[in-house]
This record gives sequence, structure tokens and C-alpha cells, in this order.
Amino acid sequence: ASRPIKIGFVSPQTGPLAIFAEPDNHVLNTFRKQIGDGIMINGSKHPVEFIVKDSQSSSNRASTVAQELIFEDEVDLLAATSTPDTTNPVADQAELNGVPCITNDTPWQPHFFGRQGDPAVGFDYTYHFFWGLEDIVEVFMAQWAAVSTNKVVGAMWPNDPDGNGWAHPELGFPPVMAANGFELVDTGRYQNLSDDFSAQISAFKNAGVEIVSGVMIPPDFTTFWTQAAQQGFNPKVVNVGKASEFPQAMAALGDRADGLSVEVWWHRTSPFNSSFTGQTSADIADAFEADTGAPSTMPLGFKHSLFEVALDALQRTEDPTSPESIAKAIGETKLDTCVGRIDFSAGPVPNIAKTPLVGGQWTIDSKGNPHLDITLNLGHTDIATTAEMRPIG
Amino acid sequence: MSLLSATSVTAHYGDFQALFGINFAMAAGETVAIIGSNGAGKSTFLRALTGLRPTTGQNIQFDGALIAGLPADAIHKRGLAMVPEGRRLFPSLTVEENLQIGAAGGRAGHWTLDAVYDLFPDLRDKRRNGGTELSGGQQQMVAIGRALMSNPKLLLCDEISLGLSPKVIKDIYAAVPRIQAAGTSLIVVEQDVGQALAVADRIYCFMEGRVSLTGTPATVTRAEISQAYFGLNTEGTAA
Amino acid sequence: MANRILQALLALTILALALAPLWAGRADLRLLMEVLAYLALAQMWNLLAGYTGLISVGQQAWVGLGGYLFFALTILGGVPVFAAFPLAALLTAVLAVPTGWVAFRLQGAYFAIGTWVIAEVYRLVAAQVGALGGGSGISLPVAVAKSIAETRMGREYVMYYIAFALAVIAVAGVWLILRSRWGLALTAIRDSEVAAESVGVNTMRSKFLIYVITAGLTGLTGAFLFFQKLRITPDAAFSVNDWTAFVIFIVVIGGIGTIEGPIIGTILFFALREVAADWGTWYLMGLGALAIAVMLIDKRGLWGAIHARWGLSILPVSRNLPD
Amino acid sequence: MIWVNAILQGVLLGGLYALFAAGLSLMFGVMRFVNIAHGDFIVVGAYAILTAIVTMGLPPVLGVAAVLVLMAVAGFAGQYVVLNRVLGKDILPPILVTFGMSIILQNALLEIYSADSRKLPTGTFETSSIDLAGGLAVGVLPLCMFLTALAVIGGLQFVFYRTALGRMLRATSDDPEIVPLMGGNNNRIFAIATAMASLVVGIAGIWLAMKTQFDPAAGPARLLFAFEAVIIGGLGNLWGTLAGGIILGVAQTLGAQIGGGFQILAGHLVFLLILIVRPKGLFPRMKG
Amino acid sequence: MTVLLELKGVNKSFGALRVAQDVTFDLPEGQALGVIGPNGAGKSTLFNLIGGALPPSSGQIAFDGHDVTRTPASARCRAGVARSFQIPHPFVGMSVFENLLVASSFGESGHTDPEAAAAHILDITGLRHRANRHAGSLTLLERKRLELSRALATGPKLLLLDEIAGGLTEGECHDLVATIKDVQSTGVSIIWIEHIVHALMAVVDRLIVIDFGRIVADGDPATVMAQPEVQEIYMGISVEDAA
Ligand SMILES: Nc1ncnc2c1ncn2[C@@H]1O[C@H](COP(=O)(O)OP(=O)(O)OP(=O)(O)O)[C@@H](O)[C@H]1O
Ligand SMILES: Nc1ncnc2c1ncn2[C@@H]1O[C@H](COP(=O)(O)OP(=O)(O)OP(=O)(O)O)[C@@H](O)[C@H]1O
Ligand SMILES: [Mg+2]
Ligand SMILES: [Mg+2]
Repeated sequence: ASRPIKIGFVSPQTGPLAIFAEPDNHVLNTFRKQIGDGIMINGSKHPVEFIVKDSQSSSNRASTVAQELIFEDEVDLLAATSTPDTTNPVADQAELNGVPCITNDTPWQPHFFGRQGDPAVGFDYTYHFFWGLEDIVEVFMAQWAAVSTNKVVGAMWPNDPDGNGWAHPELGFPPVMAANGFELVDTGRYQNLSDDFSAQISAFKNAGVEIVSGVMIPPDFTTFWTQAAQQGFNPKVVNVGKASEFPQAMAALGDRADGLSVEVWWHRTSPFNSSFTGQTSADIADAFEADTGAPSTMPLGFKHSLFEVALDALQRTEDPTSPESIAKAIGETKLDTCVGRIDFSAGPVPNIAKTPLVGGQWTIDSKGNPHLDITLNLGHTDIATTAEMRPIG
Repeated sequence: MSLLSATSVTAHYGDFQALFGINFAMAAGETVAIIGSNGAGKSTFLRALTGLRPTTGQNIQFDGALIAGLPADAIHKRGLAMVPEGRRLFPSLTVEENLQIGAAGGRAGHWTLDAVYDLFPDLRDKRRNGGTELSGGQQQMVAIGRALMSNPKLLLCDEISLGLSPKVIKDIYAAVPRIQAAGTSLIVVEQDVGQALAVADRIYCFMEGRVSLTGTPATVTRAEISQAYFGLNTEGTAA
Repeated sequence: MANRILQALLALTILALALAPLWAGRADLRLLMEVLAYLALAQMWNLLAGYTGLISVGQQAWVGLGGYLFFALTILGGVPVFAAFPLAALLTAVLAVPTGWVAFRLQGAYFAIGTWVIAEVYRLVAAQVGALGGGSGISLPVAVAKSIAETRMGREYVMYYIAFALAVIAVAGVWLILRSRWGLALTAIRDSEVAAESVGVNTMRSKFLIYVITAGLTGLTGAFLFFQKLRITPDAAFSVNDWTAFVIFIVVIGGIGTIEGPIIGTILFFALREVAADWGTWYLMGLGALAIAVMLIDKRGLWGAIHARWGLSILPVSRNLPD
Repeated sequence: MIWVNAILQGVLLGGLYALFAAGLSLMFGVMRFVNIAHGDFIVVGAYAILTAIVTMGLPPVLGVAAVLVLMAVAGFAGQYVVLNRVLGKDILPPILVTFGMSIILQNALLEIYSADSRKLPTGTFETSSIDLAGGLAVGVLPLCMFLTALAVIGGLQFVFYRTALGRMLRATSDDPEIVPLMGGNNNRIFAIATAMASLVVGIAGIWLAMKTQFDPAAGPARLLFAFEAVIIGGLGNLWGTLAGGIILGVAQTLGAQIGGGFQILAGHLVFLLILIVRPKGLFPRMKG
Repeated sequence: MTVLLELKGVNKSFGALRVAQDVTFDLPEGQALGVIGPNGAGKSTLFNLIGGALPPSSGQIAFDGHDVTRTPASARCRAGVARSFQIPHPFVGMSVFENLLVASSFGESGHTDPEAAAAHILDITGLRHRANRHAGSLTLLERKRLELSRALATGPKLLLLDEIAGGLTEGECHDLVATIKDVQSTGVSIIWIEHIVHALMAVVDRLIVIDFGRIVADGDPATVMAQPEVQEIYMGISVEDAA
């Protein structure tokens, strides 16, 4: 066979965000199996080699491993997922050193603007697909509206790329909330991995907060939610990004997780199929659960779609030895993946494609197992709702 | 029989040699004085005996056993206690605690808190004071009492008159007979030759790390001492 | 004689490094950049701890400040890259003055941890500066990076020579200082502070000056390091392990209080890393163990021992009386 | 009311910091020696209890006992075998050796437990709370934690000022050179001191495990808090250390009122402030 | 004749211990003053106070017409006060020559040619043959001589010597005395703490006896030495048994 294609993949396999990387091995194996001895690129067969690196949930580390992949392994294509701390530095190195790069699982504003992107210009080598702040705002707002409350919202936004993005005075939650008559109680950006949230909690209690919303890393939400109980603080609606996206985290909270709501970006009931393996979303979920015994999570679909896009682009590449040619192929992507249609020409800004986002809520069954229902589909009529939104408790 | 015998003791500070083969012997019940000018090596010799200053391959017998090379705390437990130069009380301990520390080695005997308070009545009402809140003389008494609390067979006193007024010195030395009476032998290091001659059965005079003179107070003349002390004749200069 | 040979060897190495772009591949160049940057950091810490006895565990404060100031100057201030480097270094040194004023209230081991606390303060403050991305950190606009050279290889070369210059400045700088009248004073302070005072050396001022100077050069190195990383975040910029722990190990293993020590240490550090890189955490544990071993066996470190044994010195700073 | 609550929570948090600091204070007090790996040892304690109870499924009482014994023995051995050999006038060796230990511990933990952050689940114990007047509520766990701090420091005070061991420890801290003349063995005394300190570190680790999430890199931050508590309280003064911990905790919770980002920062700033106005700390007992 | 050094009511205590009590005296320019007293009397402490290594608890110290009570040691050295340490503090990492070089470069407003000055001093004190040896490798006696040389190399107006004759042989002692006399003859004032009395007597024009940090006798050496109470304090040999 001719020259092997090297794909470098960076994700937070350890550290506070490790849970996002849980599906990595399963997905990579699925693709390795499917690829077999290679893929056809412009008439000749090329073996494909995946080189996986751990960002340890740290942007410094992510930047270092990206450089290793570029300079030592000399990969043809970079891929990275899960939060700006990993996707941004990898994309930065790729852009500067002229290596094509595909990323997802980071809201597009923190990714694009966090990298000083210019909507008029865009980037030459780096492409990203995910939903955006406008979507999360819409979903959360709908969830708040679905339950009768005093419309007082306590915000838990950390001082990290997501937190700063969500809290952004123009692009983030605050303006839209004001426009829709929600009162915001914001105690400011807290540091991640904080020992103590009593300040936020008492502020919320004082302002009579009935809705808590934010984007917290799993360990912090556990601390927060535990101390909320200690302080006797019981809001009606709680939807926090990241932390409550994962059944494991919910299971750890036990009954206290019942009724927590969250945004849903991929689900076993999603109506989309894999372009590469032909699996339905349900198939993908089942295969994963059969393989690992762990419940399927949202990142599963996105890891899968990431490599769908990568391989599709490679197969359309004219000259696999030329980064420019690969980048061009990626830019021309129009592909129906297991997370929806990816089309970088249709994005809000260059190099960005958007995927659908809906609302969901957790129920803890009698055996203490968490189940995620789709409660709001907000116009994405192709995605069916499976339950009604309800207040906590 | 001999309580302590040391043969050709040498000691170094880095590459500087402070002691050049000291030979020393004393019998139980004796009180021996070591005199000599600054830097003669008196303290170094005592430190060598107590094990504070490691001394190489020479032979120190105490109470019929070889103690050379043993760690200081082990030597102490065999009944060899020292009143260090400059008193060295523990400032953060009260007088009484300073005394109690002395008994940590756990040797029983005549010397108890009460026995020490009887020896130095001043200390009894100062028992709760911090060691440093005392006068120099009282501090010296505590230092001596602290050493006695371990009921030593042999007590080494390094310049207990250091920086004290003649009156106070007399008071302190007044205690010596009672210490001897309790069956403790003593080595007294002194620059105060008068005192040394007064209390000692025998004297050793050190000069530049060597023994320059030995004898009994009765036999040695002051001229000899001056000679051995400074390597010069004092009347000569004074006149 | 042996000294002559070693000096020749050093000269050759420097020459080889000066010509590295001719013989080294992209990956090697990257490695060399890191080596040279660490050499600079090591020389600075050695000058500080080895000569003035100020054992700082907070050097990451200067690396981070240098990096952040560089980003601020280029992104917010629009200052051209090559002006931004010296400026960042200068401003870091300026900030070291009030910092030192506080830190010098602590002595010995307390000074060490105190400097660490101060570095933490800088980290947390950096996380509050929204204009520089707060806790998210910020990327250097690709345009800025490209401004030093259009082609990718060109950029590699320019960056390499910046690193090369850094290391040369650090080593030569320390050497010149130590050969100067003032270096005499520093060595005296190292050996006995009270005696140095008694012969007219103003120990306090010397220490403070060294503290500020090393801060400045460490800041310069920081500016380079993050220029090369393209992205700066508070955690990365003020990392105690990356910018202080490793540096201390390098110096101590190589030999503290000598110029050669940090050089030997740096070479050893990266040589070890190249062979043991894939052992990951085990490599770091080994490093820690090695540092401990040095302290237990011979705290003068590798070069210190060699020097004591054979009297070798590649960069002599001693002044002999001709007779 | 918010402020009252903040102070209340801060005081309780201060209990944890005092626990962190007690061991450090003790080791400095006796050996004039600062352990840079102190925070990492606390984290080791946390992982130890996690392993004992979650992984090995020991009953809590047994697990706690096991961890404390383990820590004490390790402390004694470590001091006897390694640290005693580097104590001395030169401050670099102890700093460096403990720095090395810190790196070794962090990476060993990383190797064994991965970088994921963990917590010791304690069921309702951590969620239950006592309601006070005016909507104030005190978590049962933080309260017990604070009481533990009081007990530990009270206990150490007792040992130091009421027992023969304590007397010997204070004597050694005054003038180790002549302690052998009292029949004391410095190496053993130092090792005992470290064993006591490690015991306290173990206790601190166990509470850390129950109170918050921790990961292999959590040590240094704990060291800094401990260090600040010690300096604020004044060197070698255990009750001062408790006060220092409380001041630090309150500073942090009040700082959090200004804004989430100021929580930790406020603590550090208060420390630096006190350093500037009272370099010897608020209640100094010993000359640094 | 002008006064070089002036102490007025200087006190110093370490906790309970008072090591300088109301010390008051003047030192005229060019004088050689001897200081004796029993161990722990406070002699070295007196030097620490004059040299600036320790701040006095109370009282004033003036040097060369300026109050230096709160001046740091380094500044006092540059003003012309040099001292030797009773327990030598050589710069062990440097050669003997460099030890002096530090002094000649930083001491008393610096020499124009430090190298030459250092070399010259080495000749005077007879350490030349050791010039390029590591100070760490010197014997105690050599170290004491280095103390003297280094003090001289600062080019002092006032030289403080703390027990530099201890352990010397008669011959060495003789040379030392000669050296110090030469130094004095160049107009340098000297204060010398010494237990080797005959050496002291051969040099000083005046003698002070200190006991418990107090000046108990001050005046012409022979007369002071002859005073019975001095003999008592100093050698503890009371007048009776002297007779
Ligand atoms: N720690 C030390 N380091 C180097 N040399 C020392 C040390 N201690 C003592 N010496 C030297 O060893 C020699 C003997 O000292 P030592 O203290 O035994 O004398 P001494 O007879 O006790 O004098 P003094 O009457 O002043 O106590 C002296 O020359 C002294 O300078
Ligand atoms: N830094 C210090 N802290 C506490 N006490 C001290 C200090 N320095 C000296 N002393 C004490 O002050 C007293 C005087 O000491 P000093 O060295 O001045 O005596 P000296 O006259 O020089 O004695 P020597 O003839 O042995 O040198 C002694 O009791 C000594 O123990
Ligand atoms: Mg002595
Ligand atoms: Mg003296």
C-alpha cells in the first residue's frame, strides 16, 4: 500500500474533564475496524494510522502534544474534542504550522472568538462544528419557561473559556435573559475546583433564586450541589452544562439528581445515522454499551461524527501529501453524520458548522439508575420528545 | 579503682586539630580541675568525653566500660553528665521543667527536684519562671541542678564561674562539697585558677591542646601555673 | 590542560548551536529551543539561589508575567514583536521591585514558600484580566506570529535564534557578572554574609539587585516560551512544576553555585527526558529521586563534585595572583 | 445576613485550614524545618482513606485507624531514614529533598489513581445540616471538621505543655545540640515529632477527602494555605495557627462575596497584608 | 589630638543577659588600645557594637565625627572601621588573594588598584605563599592571619582585632607584634582583644579591662595590670595567694 495517512487526535483523557474522553477507545476501534487495511484516496489505497494524545484537561499540555504531533509524528490531519482548553490550543498550533485540523464539542463562539478569529477572514486550516451560545440560551430559557417560577436565575459561571463565554455581556446569556424578563443573580466568575460555594449559595438564597443555571465541571457541581443541600437551598429548575451531561455524574448524586435538566446535543434516539458505518444513533449507543458496559453519553456521537468528517474529507482529497489540498476538502464538506448535517459553507462564520441542540431532563429510577429524556425539541421537529419538563422534587 | 581513664585523646574541627593526645585519669570520688587559657582545648576535651564531639579510634574507659564512640545519649545514661559552657538553659522551659529534662535519662538516686531545691534554695520560689528570667548565678545553679538530676557518677562542669561576680562564684562553689558528699565525682574546668585550686584534689593544665602541667594544689606553685597557663611569666610583664 | 580541552569543547558546542538550522531538523530545532530556554532559566535561578542564597520557589511568577506582558504588549498595545520582548523583560523587572519588598520580609525556607504564594497571587490576578481572556487565557493572533517571518521554516529559524540569544545572554551575563568586582561581592556573600558585610559589601542591596535582574531575564525567557506556545493561560503561565521545580532540579543536580552546573544539569535533564520520555510520570519521579539523592550523597552536585575533585573549571571566574 | 453567613462558613472552613497547618507548624516548631511536600502528604492521606473505604471496603472506623497508623509510621520512617540526614544550617537540602518528595508523590498518585478528581462519598452526613436563627444553616460535616481541628490542636497543646515527651520536644526545639546531654536522642525525637505531624496530616487528609474534591495535583494549594495559616498565626504558636486558619477561611469566604474570582485571591492578599504590617505574624511565640 | 571613636553610655543585652553596660570611652586617632577581661565579659560583643554587626540596646556610637549608631556594618567599614572575627569567617569558596580582593575593592571607599593593595597586604602579613590557595584549606592559625590581612585590606582608619594571637608560638607571636606595630605606625588606630597578655603589652598604649560588660579599669597598661582587682578578675588569683 502507499504512504499511510496519520491522524493525530487530542482529547482530555485524564484530569477534571476525563469523562468526556470515555468513548475515545471504542470509537477509534470502530473506525479502525471499518477502515481495515486502508481508504481509497484519489485512486490509491492508503492505510490510516491514529496517533492519540492526552491533553490532561490542560491547555498548556494540549499545546505541547499538538506540537509533538506536528513536529515529531508529522501527522497529516489533527483532530481534537471537548472544551476550549483542548480544542483551541490544538487548532492554534495547526493553523500556525499549516496542518489541517477538525475539532468539535466546544460551543463555536468560545472556539472561534477565543482564538481571536475574524469573521471576515476565518482560518486557513482549522474547522470546527458544534452548537453555539445562541442555541444553549434558547434551550435553557425554554426549560425555565416550561416550569412556573419567580423567574429569578442564579448563575454558576466559572472563570474558564465556557464560563466567560456564557457570561459574555453581548454574546452570552445576560442580554437574552433581560429581554425575556428573567432576573439574573451573578456572583462573578469563580475559580474551577473551588473548595467552597457557600458565598454563591447564600447569595442565591437571599435573592430567592428558583432557577440555577451554569456550566460547571463535574467535580465543582458535586461540591456545589452538596453544599446547597447543607445550606438548605432547593431551586425548582437546575440546568448546568458539562456536569449534568453525564449519567455517571448523575448516578453519583443519587436521588439529588432527579429532575436536573440539561441541554442535549446527541442522544441514542437522535434520528441521524453514521455516514461511515451506516449505524443508526441507537446502533452506535448499543455497540458502545455492549463494548464497555458503561451508559452511552453525548460525546460518543460527536467523537464518531468527528472521524466521519475527517475520513470523508480525506477520501475527497486530491493530493493527500498536501495540507492545503486536505484543508480544501474539509472546507467543502457537505455530510450527513450521526449528529446531523455538517456544512462549513453554511455556518454563522467561516470554518464553523452548526449542529442541532434540544433540551432534556434526568429521572432517577427506583434502582437509582439515571435516564435522560428529551423534553423540548424547539423546532427541530425531526427530534422527538420523550417526556414532559417538570420541576425538581 | 579508676573511674575514668582516657589515653591519647585527639579531636579536630575540620582540618584544625584542637587536641593532641590527651592522657587523663581519675579515681572515683576525686575532684579534678582542668585549667588553661582560651582555646586551650578544655571544652573540646569535655565534649570528647561526653560524646558530643566525635573522637576517632582512641580509648576512653568510664566506670569499667569502653565509652569511646558511643552516642552522647548512651554515654549520659551510663552516669556521665555535663554542665555545658555558657549554661545553655532551655529558654522556653520553666526552671522546674529544665530540671525535669535532666532526669529524662531515667537514672534514680539521691538527686530529685527537692534535693536540688535544697541545694539551691533560690530556685524553689523561681521554679515557675522561665530559665532566662533568672540572674546569671541562678541560671548557673539551674544548669548544675539539671545535670545532677540524672544522678551522675561523674559530673563535668565547664567554666561554671564564667561571667559571674566573685560573690556569686563563691555561692555556687559552696554547693560543690555537698555534691561530692552525695558520692559524685567531678571534673571542673576553670579559668579562675584560685577557684580551681580551692576545690580540686588534682589539677590538669592545658595549653594549645596538650597537657602542660599536672599536680595537686599543694605541690604546684603559682609560677609553674603562669608558665603552663600562658607560656610566660606574669610578674615579668606586670613589673 | 583538561580545562583547555573542555573550553575547546564548549566553543565547538556553541559554534554547532549557532549553525543548528543547517544541520537540525524541525523537531530537533524545537527541542533545542526548549533546551536553550531552560538553560537560561537555570542560570537565572542559580545566580539567585547559588550566590545570594535566596531560594525562590516562585520563579514561575516571572515566567508568567513575562509571557502575559508580552501578549498584552503585542495584542492590546500593538507593539511589534521584537520591541515587545525587551519591554516585557523590563516591566517584569520593574514589578519585581515591590514584590521583593514584600518577599524579603521572609527568610530562608519561608522566603521560598512566600515567593510561591506571590506567584499564585499573580496567577489569580492574571485570571481576572478580562482583556487577556481571564481564566480562559488568550491566543496570539496568527498574524502576530507570522509577523516575524512569512514562511513556516523562516519562523522556526527566527525563534531558534531568539532562544539561542537568550541562552548566550544568560550564560555570558552570569559569567561577566561573576568576573566583575560585583561578582566578587556575590561570591563573598555566598560564603559568609556577616564577613562580607564586615569588609564593606552592602549585602542587602546586592541581593535585591540580583533578585530584580534575574526576574527580568526570567521574564524575557517567559515571553519567548509563550510566544512559541502561541497561547497563554494563567495555569500554564504560572506553573510551578514547569518553570521552577524542573529548573531547581537541573541546577541542583548539575551543581549549584557554579556556572557550569546549570549547563551540565540542563544537558542531563534533556538527555534523560529523551530516553525516558515515554515513561511519563515515572521519569518525573526518577528526577525527583535523583535530586534527593544528590542532596544525600553530595549536595555540591555533579559539577561541584568534579570541580572539588579535579579542580576543573570551564568558565573560570577566579582571579589568581601572578607570582 | 449574607455577611454573617459568609463569616460563619469561613470560620468552619478555617477549621480545615488549621488542620492543614497544624502538622506544618509542629514540624517547624521542633525542627525549624519546612516541609514543601506537606500538602502532598495531606492528599496522600485523602487517597489512602479513599482506597481503604471505597476500594477495599473497610468499615470506616477501621479505615481511619489504618490510615492514621500508616501515616504515622511513614512519617517516622521518612524522618529517620531521609530527613534527619539533611537537617542542618544549610536550608537548601531540606527544601530540595521535600520538593523532590512532592514531585514524586504527585506523579506516583497520578500513576496509581489517574488525574481524575475524587471525593469520599459520605451519604447524608455531607448533605445534612443544622438550621440556625435567621435562615442560617451550618453543615454537619463542616461543623464536625471544625470541632476536630479544635480537638487536634488542643491535643497537641496538651502533649507539648503537659507531658515529658512535650518537654523534650520543646527542649530540642530550643537547643538540639545539648539535648544528648540530657539523655535525649535527636534523631529519635525528630522522628517522633514527624510521626505526630504525619498523624495530624492524616486527619487533615481524611477531612479533605470528605469535604472537597481532590486530585493528585491538589497538594501544593493545601501547602500554601497551611503555610499562610502558620505565618499569620505566628511561628510556633499552635492556637495562633488555628486563628490563622480561621482568618484565612473568613478572608476567602468574604472575598467570594466580592466575586467568585476573589475567593482564593483574598486569602493570599490578607496573608501578604499581614506579612507587611506584622512580619512576625499576629501571635508570634518563637523567633523565626 | 582628635577623637576617632566615641562610645557614650552604650548598653546591650541578650534577653536577661547584659553584655554591655553603660560602656563609655573615647579613642584618640592613632592610639593602640588593648582590651582584656574574662570569658563572656562582653569583649567580642563590644566589637560587634563598634563594627555594626549588632545594634546597641541604647547609647550612641560616633566614628570620625559622625554618629554611626544605626549605620549598617558595610557602611561603617567603608567609613574606615575594619574588624577580625574571633572565630574566623573566611570566604571558603575563594582563594586567599580573592578574600583580600573583596576587602580592598569594597572596603574603605575602595582602593584605586585593589589587586596591588591585596598583594601588598599579603606581603606584610606573610600569607603571600598561600595567595592562590583555597581559604577553606587553611589551618586555624592561617585563618586567623587571613582575618587580620582581610581587615587590613579594607584600608581602615580603625582596626579591631579579636584574639588573633591565641595558639601562636613565641616566635610567631613576635612577628605578629611587629606587624601590628608597623600598621599602627602608618597612623591606623587599633583596638586589640587579647588573652596573650605579654603580646598585648608589647603593643598597646592603653589598656581597658571589661567585666560583665562593664569597664572596670582604663589607663596605662602597666598600671592597670598591676591593680590587684584586675589580677583578681582576670586570672582569678586573689592578691593574698599572689603574695
Ligand atoms: N566549633 C569550632 N569550630 C572551629 N574551631 C573551634 C570550634 N570550637 C573551638 N574551636 C577551636 O578549638 C580550640 C579549643 O577550643 P575550646 O573551646 O576547647 O577551648 P577552651 O579551652 O574551652 O577555651 P575557653 O576557655 O575559651 O572555653 C580553640 O582554638 C578554638 O578556637
Ligand atoms: N548572639 C548572642 N545571643 C545571645 N547571647 C550572646 C550572643 N553573643 C554573645 N552572647 C553572650 O554574651 C556574653 C558575652 O559574649 P562575648 O563573646 O562578648 O564574650 P567575650 O568577652 O568575647 O568572651 P571570650 O573571651 O570567650 O571571647 C557571653 O555570655 C555570650 O554567651
Ligand atoms: Mg571552653
Ligand atoms: Mg570574644
